[in-house]
This record gives sequence, structure tokens and C-alpha cells, in this order.
Amino acid sequence: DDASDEGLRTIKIGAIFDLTGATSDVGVDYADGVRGYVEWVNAQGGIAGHTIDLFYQDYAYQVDRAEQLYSQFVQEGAVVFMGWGTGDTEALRLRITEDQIPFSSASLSHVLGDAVESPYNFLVATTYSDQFKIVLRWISEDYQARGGTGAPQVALMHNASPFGMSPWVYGGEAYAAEIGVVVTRYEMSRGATDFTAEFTRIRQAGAEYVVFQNTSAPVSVAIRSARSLGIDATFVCLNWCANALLMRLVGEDAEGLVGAMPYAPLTADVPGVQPLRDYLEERGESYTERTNAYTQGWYTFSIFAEGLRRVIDAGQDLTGHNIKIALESIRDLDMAGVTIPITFTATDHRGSKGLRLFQVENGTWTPLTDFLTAP
Amino acid sequence: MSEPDALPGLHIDRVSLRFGGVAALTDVSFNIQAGELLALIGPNGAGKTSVLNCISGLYRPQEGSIRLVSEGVEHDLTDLAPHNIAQLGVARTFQNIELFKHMTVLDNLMLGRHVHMRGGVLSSGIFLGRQRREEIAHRREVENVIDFLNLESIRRATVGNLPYGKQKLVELGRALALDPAVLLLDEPMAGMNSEEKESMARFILDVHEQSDTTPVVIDHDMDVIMDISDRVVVLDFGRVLAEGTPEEIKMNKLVIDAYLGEETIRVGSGV
Amino acid sequence: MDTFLQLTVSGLSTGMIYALAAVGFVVIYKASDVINFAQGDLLLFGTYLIFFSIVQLNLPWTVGIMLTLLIAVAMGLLIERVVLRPLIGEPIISMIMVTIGLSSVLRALANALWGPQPRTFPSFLPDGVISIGTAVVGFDRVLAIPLGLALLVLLGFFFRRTRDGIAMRAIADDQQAALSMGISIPRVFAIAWAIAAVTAAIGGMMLGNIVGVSQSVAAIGLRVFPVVILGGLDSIGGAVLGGVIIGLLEVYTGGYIGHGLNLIVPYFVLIIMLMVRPYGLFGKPIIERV
Amino acid sequence: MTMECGVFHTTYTSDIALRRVPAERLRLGLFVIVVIAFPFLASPYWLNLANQIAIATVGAIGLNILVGYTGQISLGQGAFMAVGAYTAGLLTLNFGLPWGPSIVFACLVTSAIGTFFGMPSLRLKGLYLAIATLAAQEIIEWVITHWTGVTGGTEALVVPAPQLFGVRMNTDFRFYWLVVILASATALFTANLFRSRIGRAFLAVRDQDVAASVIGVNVFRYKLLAFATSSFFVGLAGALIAYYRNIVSWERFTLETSLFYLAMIIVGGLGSIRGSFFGAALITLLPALITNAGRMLQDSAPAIASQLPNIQQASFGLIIILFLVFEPKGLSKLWQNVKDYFYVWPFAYRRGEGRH
Amino acid sequence: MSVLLEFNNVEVRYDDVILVLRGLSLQVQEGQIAALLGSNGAGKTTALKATSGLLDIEDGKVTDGTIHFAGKEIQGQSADRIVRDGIFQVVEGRHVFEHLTVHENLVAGAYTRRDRSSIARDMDRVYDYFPLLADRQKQWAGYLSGGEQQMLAVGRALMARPRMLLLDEPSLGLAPVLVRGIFDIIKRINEEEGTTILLVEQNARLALSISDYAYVMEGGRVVLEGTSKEMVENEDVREFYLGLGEVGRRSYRDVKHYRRRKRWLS
Ligand SMILES: Nc1ncnc2c1ncn2[C@@H]1O[C@H](COP(=O)(O)OP(=O)(O)OP(=O)(O)O)[C@@H](O)[C@H]1O
Ligand SMILES: Nc1ncnc2c1ncn2[C@@H]1O[C@H](COP(=O)(O)OP(=O)(O)OP(=O)(O)O)[C@@H](O)[C@H]1O
Ligand SMILES: [Mg+2]
Ligand SMILES: [Mg+2]
Repeated sequence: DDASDEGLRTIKIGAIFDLTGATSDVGVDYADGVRGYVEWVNAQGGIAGHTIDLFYQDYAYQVDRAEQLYSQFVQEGAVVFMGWGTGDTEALRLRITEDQIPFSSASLSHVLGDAVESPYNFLVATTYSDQFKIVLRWISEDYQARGGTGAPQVALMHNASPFGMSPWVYGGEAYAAEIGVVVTRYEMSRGATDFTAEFTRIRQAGAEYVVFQNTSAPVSVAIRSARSLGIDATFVCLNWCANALLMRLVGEDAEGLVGAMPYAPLTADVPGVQPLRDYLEERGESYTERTNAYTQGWYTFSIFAEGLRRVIDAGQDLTGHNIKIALESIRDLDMAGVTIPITFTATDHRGSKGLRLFQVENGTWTPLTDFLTAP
Repeated sequence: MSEPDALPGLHIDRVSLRFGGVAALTDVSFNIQAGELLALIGPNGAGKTSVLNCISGLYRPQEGSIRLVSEGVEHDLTDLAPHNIAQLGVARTFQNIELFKHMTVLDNLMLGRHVHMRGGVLSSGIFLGRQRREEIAHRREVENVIDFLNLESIRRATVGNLPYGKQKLVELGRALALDPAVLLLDEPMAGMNSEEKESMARFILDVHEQSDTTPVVIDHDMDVIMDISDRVVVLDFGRVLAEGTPEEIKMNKLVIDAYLGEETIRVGSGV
Repeated sequence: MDTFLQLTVSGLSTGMIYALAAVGFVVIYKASDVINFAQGDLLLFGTYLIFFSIVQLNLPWTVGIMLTLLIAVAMGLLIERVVLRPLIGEPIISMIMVTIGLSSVLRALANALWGPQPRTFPSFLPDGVISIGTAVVGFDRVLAIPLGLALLVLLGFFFRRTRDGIAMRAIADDQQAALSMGISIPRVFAIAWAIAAVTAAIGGMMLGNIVGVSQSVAAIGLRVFPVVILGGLDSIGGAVLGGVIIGLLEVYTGGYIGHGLNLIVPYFVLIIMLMVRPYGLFGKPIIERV
Repeated sequence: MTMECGVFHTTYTSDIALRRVPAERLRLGLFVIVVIAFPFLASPYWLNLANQIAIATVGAIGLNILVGYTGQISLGQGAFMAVGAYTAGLLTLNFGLPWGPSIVFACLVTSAIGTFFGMPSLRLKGLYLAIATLAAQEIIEWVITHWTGVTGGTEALVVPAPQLFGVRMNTDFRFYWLVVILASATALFTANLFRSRIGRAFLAVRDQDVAASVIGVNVFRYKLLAFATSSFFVGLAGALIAYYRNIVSWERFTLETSLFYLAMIIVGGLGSIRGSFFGAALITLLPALITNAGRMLQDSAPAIASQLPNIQQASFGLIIILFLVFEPKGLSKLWQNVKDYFYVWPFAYRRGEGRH
Repeated sequence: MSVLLEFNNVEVRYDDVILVLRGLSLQVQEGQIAALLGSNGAGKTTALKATSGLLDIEDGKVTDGTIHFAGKEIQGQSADRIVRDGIFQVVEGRHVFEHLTVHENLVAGAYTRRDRSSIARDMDRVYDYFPLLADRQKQWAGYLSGGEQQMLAVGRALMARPRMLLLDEPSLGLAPVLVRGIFDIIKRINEEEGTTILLVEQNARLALSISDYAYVMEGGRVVLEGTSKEMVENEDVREFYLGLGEVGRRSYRDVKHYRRRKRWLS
């Protein structure tokens, strides 16, 4: 009858967001991106005629809460789950394998892309270590282009967490040695009001490039410390600080910053961001306020939507296993310039291996390079 | 620890104690012989409580020594920690009542048995066999104290809510539960009416007469002190002013001037 | 040598910022023997309130600062009235725990009012840096030094000489006896919380200028905990000295050793120092007279 | 005709029993039945919550030993749990030790480390000593994230599910039995502890340490012992989390965790085992309940639903405040009031002397 | 003479259940010294706290009856209001502010006063009465001996210059010479300044020697009252409070054992 037909035609998706916790500065935009996409796609008639029912909750970056919400949503029938941080994604990794729930997260740690270790985790953006490698290669080229001799000196300033360490431990260290870039690590402690100590050492070491793996707020404090000390180096932000927020926070000091962006900012001149801008404008919001976390949330879900569509089109049941297989069949999915085309295989769940460097010019992120792929 | 060359009891030898500029005790020496009932009196701030604190190890005198001779062994208390001194059989009460306020009377008294009990964490947590038997055996001892002090009706009352006088009794009970060789009482009669003083005095005398405990009493109530004590030591400005039987002390001019006052002696026939 | 000078200068300024954040702790402790876990959130409100006045209400600076201080006082009074007053006479641990609860509520409130996104406001302190030999330090950070010292003098006078200052310390010692003197505990607590909120607002304004308007300001509250312990929980002078010592320690460890050790080295030093002086540098000892 | 008008005990054994009256034993019996029946009736979601509560109960009892019974505020709960979790995880992972011995080891190691951080109690008191536990939190966290060779640094450990009689305890249903038994054992052990010598000495040290020392309690030793005993159970909770979640990541054991546990024992009742359970249950269930309430409102009152995250956070604080303001002795006191009411029911007077 | 303080059938409970005062009624005339005697736990301290508003902090409440001060109902009012109205209580058991100096303790005593100039004069008067305190002005009160703290507690009361003074065992722990001294001081305050005094004191002989009127409390109510002269003559008072039998004072050594009641566990 009608009701059961209706029931069949909704797809339940679970999601946890960080709206109040430690990473809420970017978590909110990501969440809004996901919710935006769901609303948008439902308004378009859903995925192959199925509407999406998104169960979501703030988990305040607390692992226990994430676990609770996960089991609640799955019990209520969620077939796909959108995670967020490294801690919760790790904590749920084995559970989702047993429950066969395809899982995405904004944590781009390398292990999560290993389809053997974590068969149900899908990485829809470039891993931190791939990002770092791309940046290192660019640095080495840039350095030579500027006429530098010898090995370029790079300082990696990172959050003291798995997220912060990830670029380094999963290949970054080895790759730096391989291409002859000298990288020194500096931890950024929580709640610091000042990074003079670190930059004093960076200056002594004579680093020409400083790479940040942290969120925008602490990076902005660091950049100010650096500017007041007059540090003369190129600053490069990886994913979670390369955004509009950072620009707002540091103001004029942002000029010249380089950002490694797996997902294009909403201000970028690529066709893929147009639907997002339209959607936001329709709701009376200005897209310039939004960070690329919004794009990332939106498109992360869109890729899973592609997987769902393929299962439905093949007339199969919407089980986690089927969705996983469908996702693994995605090859070179065109992302309209937002990211490089996405590919998953049965052995490799790192969907994207490329990113684009942007640079702040006159207060806007402007493309510095075309898409670069990981070595 | 060594073979004693002194009589059983407590020997306070040339003890001096200073706090910054304040000389609380200067060259104080006196003996407490096992079996006597000694009273320690003196004006406010004379250093009586300080002497007790030195004996029980709460204060460490800069000079002098305190030795305890009991059961044929001599212990130097001067450098021992308070809990070690308690283990040697020195118990006390406090001027300002220092009970475990949130616990019941029973638990306070059971704590008095602490040094005599052996249970460790593991056996306590499992609470079978030996531990249970130990608990019951000591409970029996404590019930004797409760019986002696007439505390049955308040056995399970929380100590903090008891009236002052009852708290004083519980504190005495806790000290008695230790089964001490020396019992130091700091102003046990303070704040009591005459009826209660009578029973408190009686309890002290009973302890003195019926057990091997040597009581030392500080108090400002001269009627009680002069009635019950065998010997009196008077402190003034941190020094021993006089020592003797109650009769001698009552007549001592120095003591009258410094402490008793003329009136007390004249009207001394009242409580 | 240049490095050392630079580190010292930064350490001093950071230390004074800590001291600014710390005096609020001391005031509350002096009045009630309570560590206020919500102090960081009061700082946070200081930051957001100045943002609110300047950016959202578009007020001129002077008016904005006045308004911020005014709202801070009101908040202090409200907190006292609603949360602390019912706990008068309860054990210390209850009062401490209630500040943990308060912290959570305030954080949620700030989030509801201003959202989690970090914000900025036009810097109201002159930009630019001051050079001391080869070392440089941002002007906004240097300002913490006179501010901190001014608070030290003012509060020092308040606690030693004024009736309410003495009453505050009396309450911390013995609430019942204080009541019997006719001291109104609610009134004095209210004063204490108002002062704490005001110092927090001042600190918060500074921090907003230095690190931006975001939830991370609250985290500074926790970093300040060792500062007050080192100085002695109830000593304003101790807070200032403690702040400077911890600030220097952090920056020296960060500058010479690194590895994130700057977060924990202060704790080691702190505990070693406490073993020598159990009540911090200038804290009052517990009096155990029996 | 004579009538007994109260419960009298004629032997010391019955007088020191944990459950002294028939009603108490009846209630215990009912509780046991509910606990046994529960997993057969509950959905996995509720089982998951139940397991979390059981583990949190162990941790809360551990914390209560230190805070509630010995009067020492601890901000290091999270870190001590981490020690338990990592020790258990590493022993199983690197040495293939079965879960049983490695849990015991984990408890002992945590106990030792807890004792180490309790050492400053030789000199420090009150809030000054609390800093030692905060230092423990920061230092242990640092060590875990930086001692990469041993702990894997910031990466999470993957711990295999424990085996019991050849059965893998990898479902909520199976794990339930393990945690419930261990939680009960913890509760029983602690209850026993506090009706005997050691526990009384803990309480004495809390109430009046000078008086404790003059009746022969070695105050320093007992403070250390309290740290040791407390961290033993805290370590147990940590180890259980390792085996239950199979993934050990330091992010689960931050200062925030410490504050959560403090909230549990405050809301439940300081110095009460029953309170530890109540508090663990309430603080674990609260976010779940609010989530569910919020999701019901999602369509009818979207404005409220959108503030849900803030409501969550505020409610955690509010519940602490409300309890402290209206019932500072926590849920265990509320429970006591209910019992007192029914104790002599239908007569409306209450027992003269309360037990605490 | 008018009635300054009046208890009318006052009932006080702690924690909502523990009934301590059970219909206490008494009156204190303006300018009088009234003594309140009674055994431990009779509720004397509770009565004083009910007057001065200190019950609140201990979870106690006046649940019935009225307390009038100078014609005004004061039960349930906050302590600071009551102090400002002119009632000052010296609490039992020397509650001095440990971390305040002796001097600051005295300043705190004058908290409600505005007349700065005479505060200094009163301070000198206190030091005059208690020279021991004068030597310790700058020292933390927590380090004083028990008796010295008691002097400070009384000294603080003198600083407040109240209309009515409630004294809870002022002689507690004082040396005999000082006990006499402190009662002289009480008498002088009463006579020279006209301060009305309600005195709770276990030393009944001294209390009766300076008071005009006396009440005996038992179990939360008054069981006996009369002028102090009458009371000294009263058989029961002589027996239980003055320790005088028909044959005069007996030695504490001769007091009989109190026989113990049958004991029950629980
Ligand atoms: N811990 C301390 N710090 C500083 N001074 C102290 C300390 N303990 C005692 N005193 C001083 O030593 C002197 C003796 O004090 P003590 O308490 O022994 O007197 P007391 O004889 O017991 O007097 P009282 O009869 O009033 O109780 C007093 O002047 C007191 O101020
Ligand atoms: N805070 C409290 N909570 C519960 N009960 C209390 C409290 N304070 C006093 N009581 C009880 O009230 C009764 C009267 O106490 P109160 O202190 O008024 O007596 P008192 O006549 O002053 O005795 P004392 O001579 O010992 O000072 C006592 O039984 C006591 O146990
Ligand atoms: Mg004394
Ligand atoms: Mg009394």
C-alpha cells in the first residue's frame, strides 16, 4: 500500500556533526553542507525517486556520544553513516565493518583509506599525507624556481593529535627525505596565546616554508606571532585551515598565504560550486561567508549519493554491502571542478588523490596551480 | 627503643618549642608516672596544649626529649610521627573536639581500634573469614566502651549533629577504644554543666582506677582538678611554674597570682 | 642571546596575560575558598561582549568597553544570585562542582548567542610592535603589563584595607562567624563575583584582541590553573608572579626544547616547587591548631 | 501481647551486614532479576547504553573512593582510565596476553601510576593537591601521544575482543555479562571496604586528618592507599573500555572525561556506591534522552531542535547546578528519601537514626 | 522597663525533621542580664541562633511561634539584618577568623558600624581588657591558644556595640582569673552602656551572680524561671546546676556511678 511504498522510498542516513565541540569552527559549515545537499537533492526529487531521511546530531567531538548516536541511528535503520573526527571514526571502524555500514568522515587519515584494514571507510578527499606530499613537491619546485640552492627548509606546525601527526607519519617523513626537503616538526599546544617560542626556533633554523596542519583559529594566532616577529617565509595551510575563516581571522596578514584545498572554496570559479551558491542565495545567505568545509560536506554526501543511485538503478536492496560494492565501482566521477574526479576500487578507498593550491590575493583565495596529484 | 633506666611513665625532658618569635615552651621538664592521675594547669596561652601536641607528635620541639616507658621498654617519642606514637599507646582528646563529624559514633569508636586491627585492602574488600571475625571481635571491644560511657542510644547517630557534651564523650570513647597506656585529655569539662562534669569526672576516675591507663588532664575547672588529681603541674608562659599535690598547689602564692586568682580560693567551695 | 632576549620578552608578556586571566580566580578563592572552573568562560564572555558592543551594536570604543564592563558586573551578580547563593553553607566541593556546571552552561549560552564560528573585531589597541633591543613584542601584549600591575595594586588595597575586603576573607574562613558579625554573605559574594567578572572582562577584551574572538579563549582559563596554584591560591601578587614564571617557563621550553613539552614542563616545576612551599609562593597555609 | 516495633539485631554479624533489613534484601533480589532479564528484552541500542553505564559505574566508584570517601578532588580520571586502557590494549596486542591477566595487570599499573601521582600528598592538601591530578592528566596525555614506540603515539590501538570460554565477547549482549559481573564485584568490594578498617581510615583522613593521625592512622600511607585503590578501579574501567570498544584512542580520555566523571559522582552522591551507579546512569543517559527528545521536535519545533547542541551542553551543566542547589547529596539521597518514606509505610514517621 | 526580646512558643527544626525547640517562650527586659541555663542538648545554642538568624546556614528553621525584638518580628530574617538591628551573638566554640590578624578580627567585629572615630577607641578598650591580645595584634588569630581565641571572640562583640548581646558560653576554656574578669566585663557593659544581655553559661554560679533573671531549659522548652536570687535558692537548681546538695558541695571523687540503662543493639 501507500505507506509501505512511502517507507521503501526513503533512505535513512545517519550523521554526527561537531557543532559545539573542539572542531566546531569548521564543523558547522561541514554540517550545513551535508544538510544543504540533502535538502537540495530531496527538492530535486531525491535519489532515483528516493528521498533521504538524514538522522543527525551534534556529538560535540566526544567519542562516547559518537558511539551512542551511531548505534542509535543504525538501529533505526541508517544504511550509511557520515562521521566527522579522527577519534570517533577510529572508534567506530571495527563496528561499521561488522555492521556493514559504509562510512565517510572528514578525518582524512591515511589508514582509513586502506580497504583491507577498514573495508567500510571511504575517504572522499585527499588524505593528509597525500596533501602534505603534494605540498612538499610543490615547495621543492617553487624553491628551485625562486633560485634557491641546497635543500629547502620546511617547518611543519601541527596540532598535537592524530589529525596533526597524520601528514607526517603516513609517508610525509619518508617522502621529504626522498625528494631532499628538510622538514622539522613543531607542535602547537592547545590554548596558546602566542607562538613566539616556536617561531624563534623556526627563524633560527632558517625555514623558508611553514606548513600548518591545524584548524583556522590556532593557525591565525600563529600567523600573527610570525608577522610580529617579522618571519619571512611562505605559509602553507593544509585542508582545515585553508579557508575563508582563516582569512577573516588574520585580515591583511593573510596576503600571500598558500592553501592546499582538496575541495574548491565557494568563491572559486568552477562550475561545481554554482548549485551551492544558488541554494544558499535562495535561502538568503551569502556564500562568501562560508568556508570550503561547506563544499566538502556537500560533495562528500553527493559521492555517497552516487553510490546509492547505482544500487537503486541496479534494482538491488539498499544494504550496506551493496552500497559498498556500488561505491567501489565508481571510476573517475566528474566533480565539475570542485575536486579531481573520484575513483574507488575494491582495494583502494582513497577516492581523491589530488588537490589544488590556492593563494590569497587581494583578500580572496585565487588558484595558484591546477589540480596536482599525489606522487 | 632501649632498656629503661627510668620509671614507667612519660618523661618530658627540657623541652623547648618556638613558633617564629613566640616561645610556646621553654625548658619544660616533668614526669608522668604510670598509675597516677596528673593534672596540667596554667593560664591561657601557657603552653598546656602545646605540651600535649609535643607528646602526641603533632609538634616537634626544637630541643629536649620525650620518652615513654611502658612494659619494660623505653621509646623515644621525640622524632616519631603521630601515628607511631598512637601505636605505642598514647591516646588523646582535643580542646576543640576533633571528631570525624560525618561518621557515626560507632565508626568513630571503631576508628579508635584502628591500631589494633590488621586487615589490609584486599581482605577488607573481600570481607570473609578472618576479616569478618576481626571486625566482630573489635566491635565487641567497642561495645564495651559504648556501654561504659552510656552511648548506646546514639550509637548510630552522626557525630556532627550531637550536642557538645555528647561529642566530648564520644571523643573520650574514641580515645578509650585505643586501650591506651597514656590518655591525654585537653579540657574535657569545658562547656559542661555540673551534672555532666560529675559524670565526666567519674568516667576519668573509673578509667584511672579500673584499667592500666594513666590519665593526664588539662582543665580550667579547679574544683574538678583539685578533687580528682593526684598531682598537679602548673605551666606559665611556657615554663613549669610549680609542681605538687593539689593541696600544695592551692596554697602556692605564685600559682594564685598567675592563675587561680584570690577569689577562686575564697569562693572555692562552689562548683 | 638574541633568542634568549626575545623569549624572555614574550614570556613576560604572556605571563602578564596569564596573570590578568588569573586574578579572577584569586578573588573568588579569597572570598570562598573555591576554585572557579567557570573563570575561562567568564573570559570568553568578556571577549564576546566586546565583540557584541563594537561589531554588533556598532558602538564607539569607549562606550563599548563601558558596556562590556557593565554587562560583566551584571553577569557576576546574576551568577551569584542564582547559582552561588543557594550553596552558602554547603561544603566547598559543592561550590567547586557548581562552577563546573556553570562553565558548561555559560559555554552553551555563548554558543547559542554567537555561534561556534570564530570572529574578529577591528583591533582597538594600537597595532604594531615594540622593540626591546633585538626583541620585538606586539603592543597589545605589552599592555597587559600595566593593566596587570594596576589590578595588583587596586585589589591588594581592597583586600588589606577595606571593610568589604576584610569581610571577604572572613567569609572564606568561617561563614557562620562572618554571619554573626552582620556580614552579608550574599552581598560580599556578589562583590567578589562582580570583581571576578570584571577582571575576566578586561582579560577577555585583551585576549579577543590577541587571539581573536573564539571559543578557544575559554581554554586559556584552564592554562591559568597552574599559575594561581604556583602563586598561592589566595594571593594577587602570587598570581602575577606565578603568571610570569609560568609564561617564561613555557616560552623557554617551547623555544629551546619543543616537542609540546611546554605544556607539561610547567607542571613538573610546579609540583617540585610545591613540595618546598606547599601553599604556593604566597598562599595562606591551612592552620591546624588542635 | 507484645509487638516488635522496629528491626533489632541480636548478633554483630547481622548488625554489620550490608543489607540489614528484609526490605533491603528484597529490593536487591528484584534488582538482580531485572539485571538478568534486561539483556533478553532490550534492543542493542539500550544494551549499548547499559554497557556504557556499567563501565562508567566502575569508573565512578573508583573516582568516588578518592573524591567522595577520601575528600581529594581528582582531575586526572581521564588519564588514569587511559593508563588502564592502554596497558590492557598493549598487553593483548603486543604480548598476546589473554584479557583476564591483562586486565589485572592494567589495574595494577594504573594503581601504581595513580599512587605515583598521589605522592605529593605527603606535603600538599586540598586544591593544591588537586593540581597533582591535573598534572597527571596533562603529563599522561603527553606521554601517550609522544611515546610513539610504545603507545603508537596519536594513532589508535586496535584491540581484539576478549574471549570467554571460547566465545568472542564481541556483541553488546555478550559483553553485558562481563561488565555487569565486574561492576557488581567492584561495588561489593567497595561496600565491604567501607565497612571495615581500611575504609574507615579513608573517611577519617577525609574528615580530620590530624585526629586520624593521633589515633594511629598513617595519614600519608592511607592517602596513597586511597589513590592506589581508586586508580585500580579506574584502571579497570579503562581496560573494559579497551575491550568493549576494541579501539583505544587517547581522545576518549581527556580532561573533559575527568569532568564528566566528577559530574557523575556529584549528581549521584559523593561517597555513595549506589550514587555512583545512579550518577553514571544519569550522565550517560542524559544526552541520549535529550537527543531523542530533540529528534521528536525536529519537525514540530525546528527552532528548538536547531538549538539542541547548546541545550545538550547546557543541560549537562544545569543538571549539576540543579542537583547542588536542590539536593546536594545527589540521587542517592533522593533514593534514601523515597525509602524512608516507605520504610514505615503506611505510618508517616521516619527512622530516628539514619545510616549514612 | 520594656520587653526587648520575646520568644513566643517557638519551635525550631533542623533538616525539616529534627525538632529541637518545642514551644520555647521567654522574655528579656531591656537593660537586663538574663541567664539561660540547661543541660547539654537542651537547645540553648539553638535558641540563640534562632534569634540571631544563624539557623539558616545549618538547615534549621523556626517552624512555629514568633520572636520579637523591640516589638518587631525577626524570625526568619537574614543574619546581617538582625545584626544591623542591634543583636550580636558571640557564637559557641571560638569561631575566630583564622587567617585574619587579631586586629582584622576586631575590624570585622565592627563591620556594621559607621562611626569610624569611635571604632579606634573601642579597639583600645578591647586591648585594655585583654592585654594578651594587644601583644598579638598582627598575628593570625588561628595561631592563638584556645583561651586567647575566646577572648578575641568576646572582644569582637565589644567592637559591635550592639543593643543586645547574646553570649554563648563566654567563659569556655578561660583560666579561673579570667573567668571572673570576663563576667566583670559583661556586667560593666551592661551597666555602663545599658546593653541588654542574654547569657548562656554552664558556670551557673557565676551566671546567676551577675544576672537579673534566669531561665532553665530542658528538652527544648523552659522548665523553670525566676529572678536570679530566687533561682540560687531553688532546690533543683542547687542540686543540678550548682552541684550543691543539702550538705553543701561534695567532692567529685565521691559522686556515685550513673547506672546504665539496658542496652540494645541498633
Ligand atoms: N602552631 C602555632 N603557631 C604559632 N603559635 C602557636 C602555635 N601553637 C601554639 N602557639 C602559641 O603558643 C602559646 C601556647 O599555646 P597553647 O595552645 O599551648 O596554650 P594553652 O596553655 O593550651 O592555652 P589555653 O588554656 O588557652 O588553651 C600561645 O601563645 C599560642 O599562641
Ligand atoms: N545542625 C544541626 N543539625 C541537626 N541537629 C542539631 C544541629 N544543631 C544542633 N542539633 C541538635 O539540637 C539539639 C540542641 O542543640 P543545642 O546545640 O542547641 O544545645 P545546647 O543546649 O546549646 O547544648 P550544649 O550545652 O551542649 O551547647 C541537640 O540534640 C543537637 O543534637
Ligand atoms: Mg589549650
Ligand atoms: Mg550550646
